Amino acid sequence: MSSVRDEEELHREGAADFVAMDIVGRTPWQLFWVRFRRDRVAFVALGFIVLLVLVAIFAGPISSAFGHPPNAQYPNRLDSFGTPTGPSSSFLFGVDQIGRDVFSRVLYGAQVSLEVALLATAISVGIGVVLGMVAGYFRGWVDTIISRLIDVTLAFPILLLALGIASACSLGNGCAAGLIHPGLGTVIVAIVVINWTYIGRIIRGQVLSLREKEFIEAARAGGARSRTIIFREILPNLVAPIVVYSTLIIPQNILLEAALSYLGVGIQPPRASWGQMLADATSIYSTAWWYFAFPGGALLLTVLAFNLLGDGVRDALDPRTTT
Amino acid sequence: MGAYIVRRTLWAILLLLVVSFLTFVIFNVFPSADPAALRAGRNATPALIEQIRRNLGLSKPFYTQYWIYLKGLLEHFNLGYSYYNTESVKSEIFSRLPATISVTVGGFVAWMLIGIPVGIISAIKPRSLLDRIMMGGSLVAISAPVYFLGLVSLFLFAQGTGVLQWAGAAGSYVPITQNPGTWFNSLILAWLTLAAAFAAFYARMTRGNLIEVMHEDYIRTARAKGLRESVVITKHGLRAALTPIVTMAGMDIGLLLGGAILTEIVFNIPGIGRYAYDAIVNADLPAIQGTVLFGAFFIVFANLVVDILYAFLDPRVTYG
Amino acid sequence: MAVAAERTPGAAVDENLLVVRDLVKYFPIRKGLLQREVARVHAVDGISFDVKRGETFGLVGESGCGKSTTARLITRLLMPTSGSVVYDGQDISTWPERKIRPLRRDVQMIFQDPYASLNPRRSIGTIIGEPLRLLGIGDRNERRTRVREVMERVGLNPEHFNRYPHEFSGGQRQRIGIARAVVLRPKLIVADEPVSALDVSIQAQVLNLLQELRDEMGLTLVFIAHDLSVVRHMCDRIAVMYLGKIVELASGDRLYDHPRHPYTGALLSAVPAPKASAGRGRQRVVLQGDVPSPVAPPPACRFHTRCWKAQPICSEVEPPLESKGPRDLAACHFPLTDGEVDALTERSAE
Amino acid sequence: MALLEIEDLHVSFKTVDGVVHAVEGVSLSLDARKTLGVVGESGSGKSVTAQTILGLTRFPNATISGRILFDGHDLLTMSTEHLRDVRGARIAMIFQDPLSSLHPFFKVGHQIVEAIRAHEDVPRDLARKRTIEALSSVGIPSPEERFNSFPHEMSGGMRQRVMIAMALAMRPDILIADEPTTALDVTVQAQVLELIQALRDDFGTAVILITHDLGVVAQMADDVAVMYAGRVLEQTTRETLFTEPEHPYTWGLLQSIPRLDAPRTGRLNPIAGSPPSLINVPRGCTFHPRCPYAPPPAFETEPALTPSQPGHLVRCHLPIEERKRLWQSLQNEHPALR
Amino acid sequence: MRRRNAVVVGLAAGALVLVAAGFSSGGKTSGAQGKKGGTITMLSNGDVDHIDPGQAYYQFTYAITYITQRPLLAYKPNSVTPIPDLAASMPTVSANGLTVTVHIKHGIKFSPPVNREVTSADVKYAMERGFDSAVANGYASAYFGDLVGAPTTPQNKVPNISGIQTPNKYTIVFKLTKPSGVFVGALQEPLTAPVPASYARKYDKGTASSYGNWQVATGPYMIQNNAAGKITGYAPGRQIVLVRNPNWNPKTSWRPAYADKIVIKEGFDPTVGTKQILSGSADVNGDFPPPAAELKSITSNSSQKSELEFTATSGSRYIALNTRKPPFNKLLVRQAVAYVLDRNAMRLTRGGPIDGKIATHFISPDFGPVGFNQAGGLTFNPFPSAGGSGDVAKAMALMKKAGYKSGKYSGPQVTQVADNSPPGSNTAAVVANSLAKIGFNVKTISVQHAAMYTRFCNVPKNEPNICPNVGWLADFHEPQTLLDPTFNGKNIIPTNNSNWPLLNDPAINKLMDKAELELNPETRYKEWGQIDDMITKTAAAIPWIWETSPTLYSTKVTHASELWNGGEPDMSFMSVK
Repeated sequence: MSSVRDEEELHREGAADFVAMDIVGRTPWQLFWVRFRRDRVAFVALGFIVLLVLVAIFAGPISSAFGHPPNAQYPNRLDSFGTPTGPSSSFLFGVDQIGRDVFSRVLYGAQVSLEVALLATAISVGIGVVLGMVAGYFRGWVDTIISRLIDVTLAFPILLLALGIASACSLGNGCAAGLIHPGLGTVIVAIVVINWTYIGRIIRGQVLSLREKEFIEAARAGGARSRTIIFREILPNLVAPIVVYSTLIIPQNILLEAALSYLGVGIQPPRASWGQMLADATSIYSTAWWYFAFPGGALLLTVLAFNLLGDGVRDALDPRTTT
Repeated sequence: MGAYIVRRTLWAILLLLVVSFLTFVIFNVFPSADPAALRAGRNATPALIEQIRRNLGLSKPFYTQYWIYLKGLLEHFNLGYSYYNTESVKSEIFSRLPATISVTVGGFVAWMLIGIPVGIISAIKPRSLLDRIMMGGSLVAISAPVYFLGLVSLFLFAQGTGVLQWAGAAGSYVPITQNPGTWFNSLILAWLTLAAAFAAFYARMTRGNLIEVMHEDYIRTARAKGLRESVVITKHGLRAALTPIVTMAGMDIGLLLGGAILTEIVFNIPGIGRYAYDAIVNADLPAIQGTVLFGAFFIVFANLVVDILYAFLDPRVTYG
Repeated sequence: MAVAAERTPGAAVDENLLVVRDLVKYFPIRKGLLQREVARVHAVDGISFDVKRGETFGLVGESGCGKSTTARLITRLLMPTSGSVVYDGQDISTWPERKIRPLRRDVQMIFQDPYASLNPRRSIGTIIGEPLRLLGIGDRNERRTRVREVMERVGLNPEHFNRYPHEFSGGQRQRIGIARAVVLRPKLIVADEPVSALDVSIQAQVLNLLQELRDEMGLTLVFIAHDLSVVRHMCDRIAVMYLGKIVELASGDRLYDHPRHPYTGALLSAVPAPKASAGRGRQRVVLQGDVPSPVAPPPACRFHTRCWKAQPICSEVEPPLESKGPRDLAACHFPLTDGEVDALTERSAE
Repeated sequence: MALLEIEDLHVSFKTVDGVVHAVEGVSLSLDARKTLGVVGESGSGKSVTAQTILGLTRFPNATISGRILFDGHDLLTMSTEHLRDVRGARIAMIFQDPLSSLHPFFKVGHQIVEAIRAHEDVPRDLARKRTIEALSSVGIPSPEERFNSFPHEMSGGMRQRVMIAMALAMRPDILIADEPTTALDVTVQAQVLELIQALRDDFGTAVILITHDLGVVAQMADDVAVMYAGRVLEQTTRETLFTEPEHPYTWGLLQSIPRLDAPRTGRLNPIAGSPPSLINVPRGCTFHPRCPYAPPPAFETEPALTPSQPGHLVRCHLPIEERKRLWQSLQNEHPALR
Repeated sequence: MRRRNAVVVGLAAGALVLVAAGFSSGGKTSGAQGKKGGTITMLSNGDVDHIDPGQAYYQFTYAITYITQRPLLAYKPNSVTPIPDLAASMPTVSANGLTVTVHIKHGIKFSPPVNREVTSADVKYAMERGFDSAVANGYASAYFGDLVGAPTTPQNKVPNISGIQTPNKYTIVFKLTKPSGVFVGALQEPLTAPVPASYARKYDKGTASSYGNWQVATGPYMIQNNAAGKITGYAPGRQIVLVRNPNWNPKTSWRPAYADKIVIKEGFDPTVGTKQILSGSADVNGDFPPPAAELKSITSNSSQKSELEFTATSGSRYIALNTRKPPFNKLLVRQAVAYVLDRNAMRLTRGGPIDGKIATHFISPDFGPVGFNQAGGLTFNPFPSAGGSGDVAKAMALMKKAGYKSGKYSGPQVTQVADNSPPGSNTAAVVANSLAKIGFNVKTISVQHAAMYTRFCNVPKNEPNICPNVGWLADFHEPQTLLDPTFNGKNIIPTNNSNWPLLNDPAINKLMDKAELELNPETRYKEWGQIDDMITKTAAAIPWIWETSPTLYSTKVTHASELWNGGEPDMSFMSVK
């Protein structure tokens, strides 16, 4: 079989033989960076995320410069009915229902979102990658077990499952013999239990197709053991999908954390979390718009930025995507 | 094909059994409130609580409890009785199903009607201004959590509380049998809110698929044989581009029929999602078990239906 | 460079480096929840041949005939269902992977697809040097030197050591694949369709390179292709495969001048010659229909469903692969006569 | 007057990496009932040329200039709506990969019926009848049953027959076959080529045959154009091309192929180097970096496609005599070229 | 408190009321003469706890139970004095306090499908089934456990209690093992409402009674049912439909029962519900108070203001300090906490002054002469501070006295377990903030409301240092029902404990044991008032609010009366204008 392809197609794919010779000495990562930098929107999103990270890190100094400590209460900012007052020069985003500075709490909420996003993503990706690779590479009964496990997990109504795990583990000493503590730990566990399956499935599929690639046969023909093949041949090829799907599930994880906190089983008070602020705001939304608008807006922007970044990363890593 | 359906159905049943078992394990190992104490009331003695614990079978080993539960389920399709108010979980779920179906199906119609046309329009002129606006907007919609959108829409539009007083009866569900007009009014915001992220996602999917399909060789063939461009797009392009979307739609609606938890909570809709949430908060194991199983049933069933449907939509899929 | 003389002088040396006997490979088709085996693909269904030291042995056939599976069986990338693969006097057909590994030094493979056979995430220096590293040959610097030498030899710029496969054209990539195969100075190379993905002008370069390396290194080469002219150009002896069976095995020239199996005749006849008189004055045999499915191959002679000379016996008794003339083996009840061959091929028509 | 006249066709595509000059100044003509072979390696622009005839390269990033005259009309300037009447009905096309070229979700019969009804207002059952006839005429056994088959249920050869049936159902004036046998095995290739020949002879359809296989050209074509890097380097009759080729690239191609019809040789004579990037085409003669005979002018200026004798166009700076002499000596060296 | 308090209670929208009983402080009952007919629509956020009157133990449920069932005694609106309902006259108590005799009215009939006259045996059965764990009444053993022959261990069938005797169809005699100050008061509990034994027995079989879904009524209204008796008017969590009981005879009842139909719509967001009542599409709020923001706008609108009424509730909210664990095993430390607590800020988490007075002890103003006044009324305030905002200086002085030199706590972190939803979560946050002023680092574990009790605060061995979200309302107007379960050392039990501070003060215990047996009301109320003060001074539990419960009426209904227990309106006294 010959693989003569028509020129138009080759060029649409952006990596034609003819073109390749003009580009010299670039590693795949350099290529990625060149492409990524062209995507202005993704670049702005990256900027926003960097800013957000800085805000989260320096939430303390910022809030003491422009606001008040996140857990300090200012009952005199509540009227005699206990309803909060709106934005003012000393409380930029107004106060919440017990007189805390919404501005500071939004800043501190960024910490939670980012921590969860990064930790939960890292752990679920880690588990997903390992199990996906094991299943895809060794196939057989290992694959059967892992795949069925994924099937079962996906057969659960996921939010209910997360809610159940989180509410079960949000009891005093946590669950699993105290290994999982209420709050951040619980949220992360709930997210990981659900999310590893997506990564696992994708990685498994990738490995299944990669292991049929001739370069794997070539490695085996060269005398490579399974370990070598997995780590030196397959893993480098998974980096791109791992990065892409990590950036895509980060925003999902942020949303899931917020949803769990919204439902009251997430981050433990008095830590500020955007989801919990939204939940608290629900009962007074018609009078205290600032209380849902600011945390909600922050959540929306953050998720949006991660989504945009994810799109940009995906496009840059996989030039064939059509978005 | 028949054998395939049988096999898949058996697998679906097995899955549900596993799900029910795992639910049982999870909520038995990590119960959040003591159901016997809940049931016993404020002034009850510890002895009464123990007695109730025995009556509810809570003192038996959990596998025995599970076996009893399973027997009831298989023999009488009995999902048990709530620890919380001793109501039949099955009848509770079924009586809430209309509300959930109202939200879900309405949302589904809304997101399909919005998402797919938007996707097609975007795909026809990729990178045009319209495309960019629609895709940018869709990303915003995807990024907005439903409870935030819900609050914003209530704040802006709900009659009584909203700035614009547009959607009446929002926040108070009225069954369609009672008054279709009010039913519609009470759900319109919930539909749109629920549909927003889905519509956006479907728009992006449709657009991506269609653009990809339009680069396929068979589209070139369709053009080469002299078909109108409109036919090429709507018949040859969409037929292939929408097939995977049908699959997704089936799965999504299956997932939501088990309860659109967040939407039902934000808009106070007495559906299964809300019931499930309340059940978890009340540590009402039979209700949790029932709703999880019910949700899982829809997920598994939707998967099954979608797989079979796919055989009709995509002739390349063979089942044996 | 390593040559055959490396062997211990005087030791009794088998003329055959590779002896394949009754080699069978079935791939199960599994279905359902329990992954029951419902059918099997008869990819290779009992083939036997020998490869002599230093010769180039060709395997030719159309897609799905089992030639690539055969390649993977003799390099033991696949485990045969039954039959034996005797390499240098040792039956390696049932060796576990661990035991096979040292053998990789001697037996190497070149792959068809220059895109898929190179790991896109690794620089070509590491790709070519990987077999050295795996077998623990030399230290880092020695390996690097050797890789550069090999790169130079196959016509790659050693400066490109740190570049990635996507920066190379198809022909260059195939050179990388060849460099990887020869860097260990193996005795046997199995080349599976090494040029079929290349343009004609590049194909010739690669074929020449392979020939040169073979001669320099005293390689034994198993060369697999669907293109008859390429196989003939490269090989000393050629086996023609059809649906998992060898239907004819002969020396290159005899096979082309005196095909005995009707399938060989049909193949030869189907190739249009690049000359003005192409197709004129010969009686082309155009086979009817398609190759049957290897899941349920026809009984007895597998070619009988498409053979214009088929008789009832062809669907009842499987013809053995036996001598139909000096040094020619063919599996046919009714081998082609010289007269028929003359009508089929252009050479004789001229 | 020729049936189809391509004049000075230029096609380029804007890509992220730069402008790809896929076709540069190609002029070809096709006479009725004749077969024009266009031969070249990948990236030579042969497929783009073919697809441009039917306006299939009208992408947003494409720039197309020149003229393609068919039946007195310029296909390049024709609106897509008018071009639609030409597509399929007057000029039909078949492609390299018959599996991906047929819509996987529609029955093959339906896909042909659709083609017929796109041009002629015929009732469905009549279109069906014609479809079955067409399927039958391309040698598909039991066409009534096959009408209802999906593409994936057929073998590669059968699919290509379906494509041909679809192309010929409208009795077009021209059939463009773009690498019709590349994806097929050699025995199936023989079947398909024979079929195209038979149909050409029966219906008098002119054929443009795009291929990289000189053997296929030799068997099928009346006239041959050799393309390289978006340009036609040599164009003549089949007879002349194989007996008196004048372009070093053609020589190179002929020398590169191992021959079945000649005794084995030790080594092949490949063309050195690789084809150029279409984004950055070499100055002067595009082939000069790979040409062993390139005279100094070839480094600077691109030669024009000029007749060396009637009906034989060559794009080369070498003097005609020199070319003849070189070809002679090549033939002496390599008997296979004779 | 009539909430099946501790345990049930809502989760969702934050404004769920746990409130209960009390003397209507407003007392501006109108509607002496209402119009017959029409439909009243009540809105609620949550659902009833149990539809079975024998299981019900939640003030919101009682609002329905009292108009569908007739216990022996009941309260008229705005009264803390029980009067006969099913009973023909007030019970007579023998001099030794061991025999209580009640006569019941003639001619009271069960609703369809039973349709027969109510007899004393029906009351006996109703009370006995409360001891069956298939019914598992929450208060049966607490109030009726002193009956002769009352089971001391849970029963798996309806027991025969020898202490309930029915000498004739219309007389019921209770024999007690010891005198009880609360027994007569307890006869107003819905458990005394008759249940037809022969009809109900089949539903009481098994591990959980299903009588609730087949119940028959004796009151003016009944839950809509079908011919077979199956309840059709109850869709849990969504709706309860009450229709007239055709067998109800107005002559036997003091309830006017103006409306023809009462619909309770459930699952309402408090804000939305409030708007609907204001707009007239519903008539009155059920289990939720209008949210603070709404109250704010209503009270500032002169026409709407008059549609709002406030009722005091019969108890207080307090924070419980675990007296068994350091540091709150020290009196001085607890008293420091009592000083530093910003009760004003805590009250703001529930709506500010409109939600009630800052509590200074436990018996609420709702009790008035039956304990509140005796405890010192509004003037008894052992831990005063300006505006109730806490006195940090005093607190620090006490801490110094307790041995913390800086005046600030320096020991290990203390833990509190709180609701994970407002307002409880907010209250807890304020508590943590207050305690921080004297050096406490409070770790808050947030859990669901129910779990807070059943897993933590009600289980002494799991109990944290602080349970900030507890409270207790009286079941009826006897201070014993408020103070005894919650502070008597003998009532500390390993599970379902409601003595949250784990207070076991011999002096207090002794006085309580004495007061329980006291039949003379005057002496009894004085003793309980004294007990209240003693408990307050231990600062083992620190009360911070005597809540009032706001009820909002639509303009379409008469300004109806509030129910005796201060929670919900008595719909049998409301009429459509």
